[in-house]
Amino acid sequence: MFEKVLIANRGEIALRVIRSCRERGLRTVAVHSEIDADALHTRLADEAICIGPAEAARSYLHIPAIIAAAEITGADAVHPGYGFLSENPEFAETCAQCDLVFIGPTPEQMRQWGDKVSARALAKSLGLPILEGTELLTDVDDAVKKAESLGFPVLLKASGGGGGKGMQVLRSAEDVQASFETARAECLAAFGNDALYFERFLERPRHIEFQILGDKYGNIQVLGERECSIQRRHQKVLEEAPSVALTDQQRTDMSETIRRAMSKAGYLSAGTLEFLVDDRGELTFLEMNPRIQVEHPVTELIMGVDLVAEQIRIAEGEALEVRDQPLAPRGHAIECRINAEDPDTFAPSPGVITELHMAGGTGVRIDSGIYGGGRVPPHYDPLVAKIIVHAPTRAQAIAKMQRALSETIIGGIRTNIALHQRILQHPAFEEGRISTRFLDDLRG
Amino acid sequence: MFEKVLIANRGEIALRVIRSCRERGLRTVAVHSEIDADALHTRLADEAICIGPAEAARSYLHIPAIIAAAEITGADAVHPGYGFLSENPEFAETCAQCDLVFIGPTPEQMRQWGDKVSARALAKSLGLPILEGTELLTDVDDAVKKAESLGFPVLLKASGGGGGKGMQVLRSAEDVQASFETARAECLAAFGNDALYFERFLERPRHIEFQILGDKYGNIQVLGERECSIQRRHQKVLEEAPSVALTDQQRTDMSETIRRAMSKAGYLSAGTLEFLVDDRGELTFLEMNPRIQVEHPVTELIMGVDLVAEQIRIAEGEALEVRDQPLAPRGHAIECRINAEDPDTFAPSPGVITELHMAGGTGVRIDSGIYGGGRVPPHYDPLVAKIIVHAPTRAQAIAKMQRALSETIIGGIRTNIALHQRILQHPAFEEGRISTRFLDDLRG
Amino acid sequence: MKLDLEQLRELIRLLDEANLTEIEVEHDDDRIRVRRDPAAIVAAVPQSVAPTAEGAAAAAAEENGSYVTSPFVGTFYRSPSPDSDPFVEVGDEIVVGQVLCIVEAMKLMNEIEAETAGTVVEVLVENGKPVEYGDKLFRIEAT
Amino acid sequence: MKLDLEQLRELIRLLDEANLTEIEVEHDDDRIRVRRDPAAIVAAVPQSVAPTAEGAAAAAAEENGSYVTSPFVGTFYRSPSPDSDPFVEVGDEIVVGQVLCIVEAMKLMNEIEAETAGTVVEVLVENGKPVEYGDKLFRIEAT
Repeated sequence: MFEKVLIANRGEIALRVIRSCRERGLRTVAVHSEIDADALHTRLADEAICIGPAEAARSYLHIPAIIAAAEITGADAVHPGYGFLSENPEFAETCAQCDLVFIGPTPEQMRQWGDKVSARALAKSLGLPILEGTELLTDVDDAVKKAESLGFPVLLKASGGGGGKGMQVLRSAEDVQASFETARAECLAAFGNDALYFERFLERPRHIEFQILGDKYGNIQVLGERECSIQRRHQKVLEEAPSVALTDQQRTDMSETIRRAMSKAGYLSAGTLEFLVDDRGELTFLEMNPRIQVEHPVTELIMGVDLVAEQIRIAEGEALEVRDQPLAPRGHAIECRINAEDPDTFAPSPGVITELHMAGGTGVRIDSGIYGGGRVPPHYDPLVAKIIVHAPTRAQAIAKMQRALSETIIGGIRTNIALHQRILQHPAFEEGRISTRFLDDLRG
Repeated sequence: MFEKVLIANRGEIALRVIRSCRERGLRTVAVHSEIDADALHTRLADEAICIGPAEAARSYLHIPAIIAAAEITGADAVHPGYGFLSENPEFAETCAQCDLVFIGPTPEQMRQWGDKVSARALAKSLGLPILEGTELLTDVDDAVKKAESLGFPVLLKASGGGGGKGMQVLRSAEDVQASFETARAECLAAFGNDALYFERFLERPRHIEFQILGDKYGNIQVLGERECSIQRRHQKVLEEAPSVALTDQQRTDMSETIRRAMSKAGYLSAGTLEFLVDDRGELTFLEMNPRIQVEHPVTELIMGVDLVAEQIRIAEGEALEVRDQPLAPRGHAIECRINAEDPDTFAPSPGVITELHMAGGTGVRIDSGIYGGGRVPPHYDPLVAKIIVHAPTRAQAIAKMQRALSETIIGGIRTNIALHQRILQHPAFEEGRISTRFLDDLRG
Repeated sequence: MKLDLEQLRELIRLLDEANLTEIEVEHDDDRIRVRRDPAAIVAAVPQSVAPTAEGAAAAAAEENGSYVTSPFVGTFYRSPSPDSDPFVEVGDEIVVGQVLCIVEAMKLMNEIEAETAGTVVEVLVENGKPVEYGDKLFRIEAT
Repeated sequence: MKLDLEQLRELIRLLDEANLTEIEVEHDDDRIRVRRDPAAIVAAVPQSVAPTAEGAAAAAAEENGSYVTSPFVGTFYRSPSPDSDPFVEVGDEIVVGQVLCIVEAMKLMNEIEAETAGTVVEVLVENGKPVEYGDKLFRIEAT
């Protein structure tokens, strides 16, 4: 058992981790930048250490400061949350060298799954269905040849990229010739790595992901899927679980395929396998996220698990419960990410929260990083809160989320609540006819 | 189906009703006093009508103003919440005369159960176990005689009283002689009615209550019990469900006894039967509350029902689902009533909410009537919010509530959060050894 | 010059509530100052509306208008029946106790009477429209 | 002109709390002044934090000292090893670049150097205690 956990993050996820720690009787240490001296995670942890100025590079991303904070407070484990250092294998290694347990997968697993080309190869070798794609592209001629053999349209992707950065759809050999060198240069500048490859491009795919947990003893639990197709520029906006696109049989089959694959890989802690679903309902592996995800609460609500508590238990060396058959989802859950941003221009909207009422009542869960009277600094992710609802059916969950959004008051900053309202009242959303192009279609 | 419901209340319960209406697609009308022009229920209902000045007698208790508000907005039903006019049969009658559906029991039922002596007689005739007690007391000699035959100590109660007002423990004939006339005069002054009677006085009873629902077709559902022993001056402070004091057999038996009794009575809508439990675990009927109760959410969480939605369905004429056997409780729920009051002196603490963070995360439900930047006026009930948690076991629910309280920030007013923290960490509470004297013992 | 009377009234109310002698606000080229003679402040006067000196001058425009507000929630009628003439019209001189309108609630016709004499200078609600408690119905200028 | 009443109310609240007679705030082209008659202020003002001579003196001292703050999270050491003398003592004259202390983090001994010359007038952290980023370590008076 740990005694004290340092949370190397801020905002709603830092508070999320504090909650699971506190319910397990663990003490918590927050780290914070100077501008976050009055932030919620700073105020609510048992101890709080200022680790640097507002710039993330000198605070939340600064490994020595975080390790030193753990040292002076006597923390015995570190939870990285998502973003910041959560997928940084050097950080995980440094923790280990300093006798701190990193609550997450091993550094090797982070490396394996962090590089997209090696992740695809690994997934394929583990028996997961893969979207047709190519090896790394050597030069523009090689690129044209590989694109033609894969068949247009193709998606040009950076092996070291993430969050959709550096991706381009190419529809002809001319497109490839026109774009390849520029893309390579941009890619080098952005990721310090110019490795590019192609994937088959799906025009209107769904984005579906499966939540897994793995322990030190090779046990893997697959906790169903999340539907994450509602995205803007590859950033998820609204998620739900389960997905209307999967039949029960597909869910069962895919869960078993994933369980076998990840057992073989010996995956540790929480992770998410992302898939694209084409118009015939076929799932193909996209990537693996070796961390807790923003949208994990929808899974928690329908499966009745506390994923962060499970991460902690696993890191403490406990074994997962082995079940004869996977947990069945109960009801339907939807999450809306509330961002401090202009609903039309999507420009960030920092400020002081002058008025605040978060939705409440039956079946509503709030995971928030702000408080009335507090400040949203301009330096970090605009995600300020998540509203998550749980109801017996999808239609009831939609009605409940509409009700929850209608009663949410956040004064002093602008938010994307109106965008969520437009999504939820759209007939195509109501009927479950969605794809990753939904928001472009909505705005187009 | 209704189209528009007027909510004749304010604060958290008004918002609670708005929620269930909105999820059913019903429009809502808030009524408010002048000082509540910016209150949460005023802001969040679809329409809001100012019905009078701050004094409740001229606004929330003023029947003609509320009826007129329903008329000018075209509401077709009225939900009275709890308190204010919720147990006023004249209000229910006036609604009926004005073609407004009163969402609650019939005026006759409110009269039957509202008078405590007639309620006792009715309960007895319906086969419910009754705490030994007397008829009405005619004079001081009659009182002494009846007290002696019942056996000291006895509890002197006002037939028209409520909320513990006018109750006194008398331990000898001398006590009766010394107190009777004064009590009668006070009682007349307070309730306009000097009818007094005795009940057997239990030194350290538990207070347990059963939630029921009845429809127009004589169906009664019994939705388990709530443990409400944690009280201060007969005001509940913290409630939980289920009660550790009942065995499964007792729960099943008592549920069936109540179902039969209330079916015979033909009770309509939501109601609560309160019982005292003596040290041998025997339950005796105390009173019936013909309305939704403050603490209804603990039942909602463990039974998976929306009691306000059920009240609305019943008022619309729908039938309750008839089950072969009663719903089984799932997990354990606790509610803490957060009052705007000094935690030591219990003096009310109105003011402007300068900082606000309500607890969130898994298994936490908030039913609140305040918002950051809003005002708590001095004119009404000090209850500003309810924190309700749900977890698989009682121990986990206690840990979760402690975690929820620890993260709650309410600036600008004082609250009783510290009192709840003292209760939750008390060994006797943890072990479930509680009675209605718990808080006196804690403070004594 | 555009005079925002409502704003000025807010300031005077604040001056009263907080028991102040002066509030001055300057913004761009605008400046508002509300002042009161310290001697005029009595110990316990919540919501006193006794403007003096400069305050009185500023509030003067307001002062010769007062409002009749609705003491009930209900429906506003200007005449006793659909076919009859309105109780009062703009420009009418009215006396204390004169019926100005009806606010109907629960089928009862509540006659609203003038509490001050003066001239009706504005009718603020349309005939047949719903009114809330405290809604302004008429503006009356003292004569 | 846009009037921020909430702000005004804050000012009045401050006026009350601090038992003042006037607050004036000027910013760009905006100016706000709130005043109260001194005679109107009674003794029975709860939680008054009337600034006194002592408070003023303490604040003044602040003014002519500057602080060396910790650029790292870690453990503060006044001397290079447990047996050696502190790098500096109160009263020492220091020069730019002089080592004042060590902040240890991740087994690394980071020497903290003076960025200004002056006299050490206060050591604010005990030897061996943890420090956060930005914690004040020494107060230096310019010479």
